[in-house]
Amino acid sequence: MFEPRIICFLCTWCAGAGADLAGTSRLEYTPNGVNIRFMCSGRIDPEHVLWAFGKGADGVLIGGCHPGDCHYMDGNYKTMARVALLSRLLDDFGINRARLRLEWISAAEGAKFASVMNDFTEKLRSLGPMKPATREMAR
Amino acid sequence: MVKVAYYPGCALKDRSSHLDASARDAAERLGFQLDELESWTCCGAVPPVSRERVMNLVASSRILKNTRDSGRDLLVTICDFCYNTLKRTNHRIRKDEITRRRINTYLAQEKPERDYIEETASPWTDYAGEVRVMHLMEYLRDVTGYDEMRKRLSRPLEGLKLAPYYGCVMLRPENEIGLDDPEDPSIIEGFIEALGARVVNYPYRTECCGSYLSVSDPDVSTRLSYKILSSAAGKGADAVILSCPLCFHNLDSRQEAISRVFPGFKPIPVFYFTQLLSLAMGGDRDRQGFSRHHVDVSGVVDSIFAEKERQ
Amino acid sequence: MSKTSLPPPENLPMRLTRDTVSEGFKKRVAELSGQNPDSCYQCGNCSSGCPLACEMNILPSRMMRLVQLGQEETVLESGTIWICASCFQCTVRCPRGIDIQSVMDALRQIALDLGTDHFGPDQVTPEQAATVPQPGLVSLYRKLST
Amino acid sequence: MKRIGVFVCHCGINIASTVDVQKVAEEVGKMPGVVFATDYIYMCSDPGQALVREKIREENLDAVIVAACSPNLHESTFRTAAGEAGLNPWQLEIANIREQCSWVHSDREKATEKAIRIVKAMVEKTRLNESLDPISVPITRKALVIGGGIAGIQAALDIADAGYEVILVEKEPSIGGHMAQLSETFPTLDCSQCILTPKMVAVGKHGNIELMTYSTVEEISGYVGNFTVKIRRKAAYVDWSICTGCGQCTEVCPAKVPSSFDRNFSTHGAVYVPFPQAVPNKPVIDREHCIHFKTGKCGLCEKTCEIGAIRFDQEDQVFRREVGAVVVAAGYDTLPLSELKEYGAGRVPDVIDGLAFERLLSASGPTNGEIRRPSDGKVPKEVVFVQCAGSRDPERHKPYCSKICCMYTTKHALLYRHRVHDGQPYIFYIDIRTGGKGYEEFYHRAEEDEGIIYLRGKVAKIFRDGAETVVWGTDTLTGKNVEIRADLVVLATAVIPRKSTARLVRKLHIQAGPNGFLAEAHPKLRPVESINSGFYLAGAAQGPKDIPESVAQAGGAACKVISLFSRNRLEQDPAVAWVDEDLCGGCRICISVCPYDARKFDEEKGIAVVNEALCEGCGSCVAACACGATQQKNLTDVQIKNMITASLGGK
Repeated sequence: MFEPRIICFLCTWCAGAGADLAGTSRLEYTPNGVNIRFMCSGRIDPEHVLWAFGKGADGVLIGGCHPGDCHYMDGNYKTMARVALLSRLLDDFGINRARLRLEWISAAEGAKFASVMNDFTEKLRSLGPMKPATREMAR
Repeated sequence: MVKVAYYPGCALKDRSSHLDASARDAAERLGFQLDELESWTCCGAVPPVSRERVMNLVASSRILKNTRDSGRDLLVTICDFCYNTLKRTNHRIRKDEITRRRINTYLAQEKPERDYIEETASPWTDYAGEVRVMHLMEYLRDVTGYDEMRKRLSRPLEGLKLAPYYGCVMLRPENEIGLDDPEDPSIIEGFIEALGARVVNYPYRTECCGSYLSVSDPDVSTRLSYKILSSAAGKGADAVILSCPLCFHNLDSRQEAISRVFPGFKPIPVFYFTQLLSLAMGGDRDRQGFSRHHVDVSGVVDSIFAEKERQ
Repeated sequence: MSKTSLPPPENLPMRLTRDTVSEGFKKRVAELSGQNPDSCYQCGNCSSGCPLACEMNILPSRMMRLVQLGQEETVLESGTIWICASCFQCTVRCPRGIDIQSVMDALRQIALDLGTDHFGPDQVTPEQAATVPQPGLVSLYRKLST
Repeated sequence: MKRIGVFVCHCGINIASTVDVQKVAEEVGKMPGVVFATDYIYMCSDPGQALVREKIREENLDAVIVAACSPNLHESTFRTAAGEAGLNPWQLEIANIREQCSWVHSDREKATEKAIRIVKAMVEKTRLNESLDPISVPITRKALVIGGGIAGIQAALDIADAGYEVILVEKEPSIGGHMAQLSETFPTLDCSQCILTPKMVAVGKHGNIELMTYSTVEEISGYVGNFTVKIRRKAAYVDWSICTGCGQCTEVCPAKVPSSFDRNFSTHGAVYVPFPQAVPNKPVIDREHCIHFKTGKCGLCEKTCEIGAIRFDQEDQVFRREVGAVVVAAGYDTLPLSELKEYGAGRVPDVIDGLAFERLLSASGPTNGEIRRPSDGKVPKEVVFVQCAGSRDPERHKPYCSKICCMYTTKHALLYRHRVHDGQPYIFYIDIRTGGKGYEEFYHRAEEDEGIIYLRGKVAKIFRDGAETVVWGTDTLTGKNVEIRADLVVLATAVIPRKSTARLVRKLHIQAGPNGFLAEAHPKLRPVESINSGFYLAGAAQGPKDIPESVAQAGGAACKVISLFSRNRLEQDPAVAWVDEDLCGGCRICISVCPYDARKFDEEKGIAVVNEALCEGCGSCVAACACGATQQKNLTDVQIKNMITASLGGK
């Protein structure tokens, strides 16, 4: 069975803390993702996402705080704007925009993080691996 | 004239057919027609809609599927039992993937054997809960609108004090029915005011009348009905109004037994909501089947007609 | 006076084993009703709100306790499951969200499967058969036929 | 090439049970630059930390990676240990292979493979890590306490007694919170006013405490040690600087306003003092109910006031204060009766809640301590107390236990018996929870000596039938239902967070848990701190608790603030942004993006510059920078790309 590779960009205060809570609550989810820890989702540069796709990722999950909760006031609003633009860019590259997923996850939503990981892995399995041509475009 | 798909259900076509007649009459006066389904079967009746035995959902699923296949997305019923069963079956089909798949495999076995290709027959697709099930009172409240209804009264029931009786299956379980708040409902209160009558508040409006126990344990039903009726009468109600044929049977036909057992009890007339609606819309008092009532209603009906003459 | 057998004592203690408290009867009730009896914390809300409780020898909350401990005989012999009128007050008010009506339903079906015959069509008087609306009869019989 | 050491922790079985720690150490050991790799049973233990120090010296390591639990737990522990061995703390990184790997996967092979990729990513990051020194920042040694209940009062007094200035902000006209509404307090039954009023007076008179009542926090900015807060004081329409608190105006005012302090059992004028022992004991004018504001007439209070303290033209005022720490003690509320439809939804007059019964019991209450029922003022002889009214009800109301009701209801029943000797209290309960010191003895006495009947069962319905209030309950111990025609019903309604707390959480950017209570940094080890540094929690705003616990928590929070203020400078995390002067084209995008205005435009050099003291290290500017001129220390774009490549198993 196709096992998609996922790169997660989680902010420390909310989504990262939510992922940790999924751990302390022993909620099982798919092992396909590796998390790169950021202080804020506002730090994530579209370039990092394209780099991930270029280097073999089948899906990128960006996790930030719910609007209004950001520890740094409005980092997540910037992320929201950047992901919206980036998704259109992915279409131009021929990369299915469903491969980039933005989720707001609070420090209390361990269960939500686990279900997002399971659901995202499932969707990527149905999408199948990325075609080498589009991966080249991302690079 | 707007046509609304209508599922009468067995009781309304037989023992309580007079209630069906009054419903059709009232609807016409309100500008829509209760268009009975061409082919329908028993709804399976409450209560054993248990999870594992998906079989007993098939009866009501077949009705829902026929409604959708005949091109209609709304189905109205006036019996609480049918409403409860149809609504819960629909809810389960929408919510539970496994139930939806198993139901449709059962229904698929009833695909008519056709040796010729029929262009008109719509393609056989699984039923996924597309139809919206509504109680007639819900339709009057949400579609026609109580204010609209109030305006079209030709014989408002001024001065009549009515005690609303909900029973059980019209409201509960609320997460699958979702008609009104089970602890503090207001749909019948709104209906009464829309008829121009006055609402009588009493605490037993959502307590059980004994339902099918009146057949196996009549005394139990007598006791329960007494509590409900004496509380309503005690609060000054002229009559009780309800929308379930079985509650109607219990609260109406039990009153002789109640009077024998509880000497202080004064019989109180019981009306089906369509009867009062039909009268208020100017319906004919002889076509409401009042003769079949155990408790004589002529006193109240006379007061309604008397009201008309004085204006 | 050499008795060969003795009547059982008035109040035998419940013989609990791993099977009674998790497998067998209790599992069957859970499957049939789709509910988890163990989520009941015995608050008693279903009993205090039940309109038929005054007619029952065992209250609904105590029935749930007996199901939790797998006491099949006591449960199936009680009149409670037949007096229950499926009015859903318990289901609506249970703070743990247990559909207690479905549990009672499942118990009736297990009793019927074991051949208990609570109320048959032969016991319906002609007058009742003529006047009681069909949903009343069907749901009563339903206790017989599934 | 940097000499890197990797330490993989078993964490007992927490990691080792699903991740093959030896294999991880072995695989990572093969990477170029990794000169030492091992696994150990408990890295965070003293021997574990000693191992790190020893290996740093032995292998003279330039960087260390500890693959263990989440960095939130022991990043500071290990960085201190590295520092002690002479390695710059910021050369040490944590790889989270527990919360985000071993605990959430069961397939051993896949979990091990993922753990290897996590640690490899960290190795790639540390290759380019710089040695950093903490940025030291001055601290404003002044604290802000939000909420004037017993928790806020205690915290303010403790901080002020330690010699630091405190601003206590309370949105009601007087401090005292819900404790001021209580009659006596369990388990010792000492009068609530007698033990609270001295503390309130102490707050009012304390030289170090600036008391701002009838005020709310409007906005807060800055960071730990350097907060700027805007406080809005609502117009009281009375000039408190000259008002002597004589109370003449409150007597002449014709308006009748239901007193929220007395749970609407009594009324006061539009100009009022909430309760006799109020601190400050000065009136405010309630604009909505004041006849002068509504019709322009009246003005009786103005005429009566000899010193002319009434100011109808007074405006709201907004004050700016600099503070170093914030204690949030916003208190609690109770579930409104209207939510409990099964118990009459607040429409049955003789069904009241616990706080209302406190007012009936209170000597300074609407009935001067006599128990009289709201409907007709009669003395109730049959009183039913209903526990868990909304609590322990995940399906329809609140899933949690509100902790204090078993005790205060037992107190209510006991005090009721002392006032109405021939009255009969019944308590419907699910479990009586008496965990505090002296609590069980108090409950035992109530049951044994005071003739209080405890009925084990939840009440299903309460309704009015004519003049009587009917309660349908059950007694699961006898297996029989219970019906009581009660004269009075007291509901122990669920403790819930105040609506204002949700707004506060938004303004302060702190976290709240699933039920709306403030989220502590760690439930067991850091209960009085928020995860956001500089914010401390005390009292029921963090979760239902009784007075002893609130006071203890307030002391704890105060102690945290005092320890923060004990240092003369604060060490700020050095992972901040910096600008490469050669690359920066002066486009100023980064300046507009920074939420902390930590970036200024240097006119001469024509480039952007970073104020390291203000930069919080969020990194938004780095992502916004078009030409990569600005980077974040130890999280540069190159490092991130290398981590991604390593995580995907590439070279």
